Amino acid sequence: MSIISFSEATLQAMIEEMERDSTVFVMGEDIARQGGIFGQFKGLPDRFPGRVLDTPISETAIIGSALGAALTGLRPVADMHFADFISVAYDELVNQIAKNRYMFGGQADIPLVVRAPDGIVPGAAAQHSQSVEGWLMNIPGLILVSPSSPATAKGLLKSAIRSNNPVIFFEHKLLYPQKGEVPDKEYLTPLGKAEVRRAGKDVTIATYSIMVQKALEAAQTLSREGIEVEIIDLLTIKPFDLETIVTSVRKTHRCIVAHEGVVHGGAGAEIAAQIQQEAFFHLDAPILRVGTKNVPIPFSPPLLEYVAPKVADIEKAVKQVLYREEN
Amino acid sequence: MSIISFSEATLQAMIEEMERDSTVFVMGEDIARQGGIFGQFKGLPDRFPGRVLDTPISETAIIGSALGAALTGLRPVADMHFADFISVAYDELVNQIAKNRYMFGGQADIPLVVRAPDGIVPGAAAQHSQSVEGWLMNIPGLILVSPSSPATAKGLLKSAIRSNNPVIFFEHKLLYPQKGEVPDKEYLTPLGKAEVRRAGKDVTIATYSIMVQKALEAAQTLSREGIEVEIIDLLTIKPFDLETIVTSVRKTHRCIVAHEGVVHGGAGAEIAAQIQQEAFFHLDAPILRVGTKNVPIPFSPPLLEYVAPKVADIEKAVKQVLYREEN
Amino acid sequence: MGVRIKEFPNAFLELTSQGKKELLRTMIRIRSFETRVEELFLAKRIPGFVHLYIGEEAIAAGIMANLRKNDWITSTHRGHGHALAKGAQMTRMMAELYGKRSGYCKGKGGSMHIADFSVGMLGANGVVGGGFTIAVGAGMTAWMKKTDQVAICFFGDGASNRGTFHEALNMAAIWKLPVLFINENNLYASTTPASYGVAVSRISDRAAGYGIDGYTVDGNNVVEVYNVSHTLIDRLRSGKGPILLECRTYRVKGHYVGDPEKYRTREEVKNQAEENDPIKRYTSYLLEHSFIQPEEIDLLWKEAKEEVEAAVRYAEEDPYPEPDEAIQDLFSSDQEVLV
Amino acid sequence: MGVRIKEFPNAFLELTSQGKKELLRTMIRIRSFETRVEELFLAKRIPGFVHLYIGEEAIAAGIMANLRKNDWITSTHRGHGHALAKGAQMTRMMAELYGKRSGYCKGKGGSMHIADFSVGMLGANGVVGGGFTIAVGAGMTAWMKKTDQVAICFFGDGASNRGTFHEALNMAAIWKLPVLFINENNLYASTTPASYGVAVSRISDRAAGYGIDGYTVDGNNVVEVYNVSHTLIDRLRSGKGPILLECRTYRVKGHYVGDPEKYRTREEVKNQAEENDPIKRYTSYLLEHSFIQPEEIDLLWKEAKEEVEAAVRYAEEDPYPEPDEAIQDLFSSDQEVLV
Ligand SMILES: Cc1ncc(C[n+]2csc(CCOP(=O)(O)OP(=O)(O)O)c2C)c(N)n1
Ligand SMILES: Cc1ncc(C[n+]2csc(CCOP(=O)(O)OP(=O)(O)O)c2C)c(N)n1
Ligand SMILES: [Mg+2]
Ligand SMILES: [Mg+2]
Repeated sequence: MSIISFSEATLQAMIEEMERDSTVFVMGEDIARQGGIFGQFKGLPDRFPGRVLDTPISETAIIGSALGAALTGLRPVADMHFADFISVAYDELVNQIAKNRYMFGGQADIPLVVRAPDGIVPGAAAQHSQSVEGWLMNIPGLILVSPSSPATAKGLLKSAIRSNNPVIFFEHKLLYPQKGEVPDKEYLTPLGKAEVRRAGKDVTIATYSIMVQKALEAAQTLSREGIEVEIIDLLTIKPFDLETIVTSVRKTHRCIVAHEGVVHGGAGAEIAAQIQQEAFFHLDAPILRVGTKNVPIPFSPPLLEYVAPKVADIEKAVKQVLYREEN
Repeated sequence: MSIISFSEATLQAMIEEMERDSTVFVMGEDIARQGGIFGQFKGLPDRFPGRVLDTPISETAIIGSALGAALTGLRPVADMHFADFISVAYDELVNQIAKNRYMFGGQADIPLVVRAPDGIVPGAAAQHSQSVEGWLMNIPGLILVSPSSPATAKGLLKSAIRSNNPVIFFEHKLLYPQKGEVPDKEYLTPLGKAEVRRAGKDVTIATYSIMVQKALEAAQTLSREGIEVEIIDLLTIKPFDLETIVTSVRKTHRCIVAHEGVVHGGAGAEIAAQIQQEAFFHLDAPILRVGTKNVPIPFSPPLLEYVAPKVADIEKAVKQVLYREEN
Repeated sequence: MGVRIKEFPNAFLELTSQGKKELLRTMIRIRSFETRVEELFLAKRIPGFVHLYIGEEAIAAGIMANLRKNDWITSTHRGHGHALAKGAQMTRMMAELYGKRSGYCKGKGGSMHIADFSVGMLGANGVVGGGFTIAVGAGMTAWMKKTDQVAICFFGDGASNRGTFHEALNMAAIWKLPVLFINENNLYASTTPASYGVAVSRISDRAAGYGIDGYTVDGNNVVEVYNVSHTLIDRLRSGKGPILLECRTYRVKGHYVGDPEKYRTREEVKNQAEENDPIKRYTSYLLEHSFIQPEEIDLLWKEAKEEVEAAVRYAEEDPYPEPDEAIQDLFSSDQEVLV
Repeated sequence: MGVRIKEFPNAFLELTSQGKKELLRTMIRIRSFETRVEELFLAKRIPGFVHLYIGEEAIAAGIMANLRKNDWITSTHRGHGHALAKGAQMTRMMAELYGKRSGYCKGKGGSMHIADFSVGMLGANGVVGGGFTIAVGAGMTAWMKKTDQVAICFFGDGASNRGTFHEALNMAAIWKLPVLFINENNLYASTTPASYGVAVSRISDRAAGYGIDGYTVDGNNVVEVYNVSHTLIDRLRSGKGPILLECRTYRVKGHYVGDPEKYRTREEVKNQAEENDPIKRYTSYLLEHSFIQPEEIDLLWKEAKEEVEAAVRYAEEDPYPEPDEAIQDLFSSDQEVLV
């Protein structure tokens, strides 16, 4: 095990996969000359000359050409700079990439990865703070992934690059500098499988990305009050690992879904809808969702604090499903 | 009352609102020279010279300029040709239009309507058949509307045009030629309010657009078997009228959400998630969702038949929540 | 109409007599296919929407005659001609139009989504302007793998107003990718005349925005299309970067089969169909120069008709896919588990 | 750098001595504001990201001197200079940068989202290239209401590669909308040199794709910017359609405050800051022609400094918004019920 940052973990994944397969390349805005705004591409251009490409500010062309390259023999990794700008290439993602294989009767695989730094950074405001997986939950043909730690970031990015299907890889901007243990030996983290981060008997918390940490924090406080939550780190948001969640809910009979994105129409809606369907008779309380309030992300600190999901919100929701509300 | 088609009903709404307010205008591809592919703009250009504009194939500019026009004193109605192409103007919708008012502290209203013909037409395949409200459920700042009949189409379109907020107006392509009664006197159908289309005590069906008809059809068959469903026509999908649904569920204790869009991550996910939260103790069965299977819309008739939601699917779901499955 | 371009040698004259005939054969095959498809659509044998390439055959024929099997093309909603000229089989195309099982897309695509990756035909596209960036990606593959393959992107006058046009041409230009952007300017985008919707009178002038060369040719003159694209494709292969080629043509049929066509006069259409038909023009030219005999021409039409009829029989007899095949093909088999 | 354009009269010379001073005042106010903002950001008084307009002041000053209050502008992520020149108040701008309650956006926007609709400043934009089509829409309003208002769209060299550029210019061109597209070519898009990312060496050449006029001026020469835009804005008001004007300039500071700037040499930046500073250049010019006295210049700097300090005090003292104001302002009050 080594202790490295999330950013370095993704860099290791890139290096290993680019060494392994010469058809893997990466393109995006401002990644080569300065190594990426979060340092996630530092040194990569020197190591792989001609395979780390700075692009113009043309997200549509970045994502669209990634499709063309994937169809003709390369394995592109396209960096979106900020996940918010997926909006600009939305047609390419949902009407081209997601549909290409199906629409053409399975003629070609589409081995491409879109890396999308997402999430709230204080002060980044409405157009640079979004978690946008909720924009893509309704799109058959896309795989959505969101690691929570250096170890999962590395293992999932490697799996994403090796996948012959299009993967959108969300990486929370605040996670980049965070450090954690990563195995020294090569490993892959499987797509589509959740991991139980904490065992507990009282309430299941299905979550992902940076919210895993908030859930773990909440768990500590709650534990002191005698409440033991089970935390499931989904890792893959679409298709998510319903089985692992339901197994847990069968035990806890209560469930919360927590993510940083806006609650209304967020990934949590689908997750909750499926859980209630699969585990209806095991539930002793409604499934509650924790996420950003239903407005764009505001700039000013007190406003942001008000709308963003907090550890306390998780604690509150847990108590609510346990009918232990204080007020 | 007069009997007119859905298409004519929207045309009447346009005429009345354009007569009432000289700042209302409409732009889109191929709407002026030939009256719109579904005849929904027939005669309008002659009636309002200079206020019905054919545009280039530039959806991004159509939606973006609608925002600019709305901010500076006009009330644009922008036609999307096919709802599928909302993808092309997604950034303008989600990062500009939806956020503008909030992000700038409420400085300006955004009175604009995007008309988006949606839904399955046999043979139109993956890129011309989508119901895309699921792409927009996660976007605070947008109002999503979807009428089910000529009368609601007219009343809602008028309300949408008068609204000072951005409204995406989905109109199912197969509804255009359908006829129905429309009041002769002027009227508005309120945004945000559902209508109960059929009273019933056994199962609540929350639905909208063309699926209202399929639900009504299913209701007939089911009624013969002694099952009385209550059908709620949402009309506004976001924000939807939770109260009306929950009132019904308190009575029926069972609920189905039906829409034509893809089930996974569709509007039904949010609707189901909220219902289970609000009406948990009233539910005797899990909420089931009926919609398109989780693939793009295929071309060939038997394939389409297999993936699209049918009357029989609604009947089956109703029986499932009543635990009266045959198999 | 169209600009005669002096710098292009008359490559056509170097073609064998067989090569000269092949150009005609391709055009006749497309015309015969499309004419029959129109009938079949009107007879309700083919569902969905159909956009015919009638009157524009010289472009696909002239360009594709200069391509290799492993070169790539991206196509449009009006893609039958591109597919046929690139080497797709009529049988499997017709089966796809019918929504049958051995269609190119196993019935999942239909007319607007025909693709044959095995001959480098990367797909028709229901999204106007959806092909630009895909072609750029194919060009990237040639560039990064250092092959001399080229990518050809077909697009309409209407499509030239999509933002994707701009981003694609800029990106191809900065990396000098081997992409030839072929504008099929048939003067209309559905009901909208190019003279109204396209701010510039020659679409090839848009090349100036990317520091690349742009040319306009008479797209109904297959010899000119062949000659010019011959030179341009050679230039692409030598790594000189992307080029924009506008081919002026005319859509003789409605935008789609069933179009009421209120936006233009019958006379305009009739004149074009009579005076500017690319097959008539090429046929006269070939006869004039004795490059072909009248009987050979008749034979080409006869063979094409037979091929089309065989394709129709094939499609008629081919079974529909099984309903539950509808949930296949979304994901690569290595992850079918993820569906 | 920059192309001298003969056809433009020297409108500047017709300016009153006050007018000539106003240009300088605007530049000095922007510079003073930005310099202070940089300090405040580094001192962590201002959260978020900040993109400074230092070195590019001549463009905003020169253009805006030709505008009326009811003309519109759309801005970029680098929008402070545009806002100030269009007439926004320094106090409310500074309050917004602080996230305070009387900021222009009540603290919801911050630096990247400053807007002042009351003076026609339709907003900075965090999405590069997001302003093109908004400006077109404003132009549509003038066109449809038959007023002689104009819309000015500011955008960077990097933004000129967005598809929105293309769609907006084409649409403005076909309807002859009164929109002036001002390219602020500061040679870099974040870390990416324009010489790499923009396929054409003069961005104004992109005008050729839309059949409109394109010009390039020295954007650090406020007199030239003023003169040329004076004529162009007159042309817009007379209904002759959109124009593209490229102003060559240089971003003296990092892309954002804190940028490590590894993509260029310190020398390059130093040379530019010394030799090509628009304020220095204009000051010398004014002094040379005795259009201004040295004391007046000192006074302008002094006044600007005072204004900035007053704004800082205002912002510091202004309260933060109440937390629950965070759920206001999404919808127009007629439908607050819908939130
Ligand atoms: C993005 C998008 N917008 C609109 C349409 C609807 N549409 C289909 S074909 C067409 C006209 C295309 O014109 P052009 O590019 O000139 O090609 P042509 O049909 O003339 O071959 C339109 C508007 C579409 N399919 N995709
Ligand atoms: C659509 C989009 N892509 C990428 C970014 C990230 N970004 C912010 S500013 C910038 C560079 C902009 O360059 P330019 O247009 O030249 O303006 P300048 O910063 O030089 O004033 C980039 C890439 C963004 N904000 N929006
Ligand atoms: Mg055309
Ligand atoms: Mg720049």
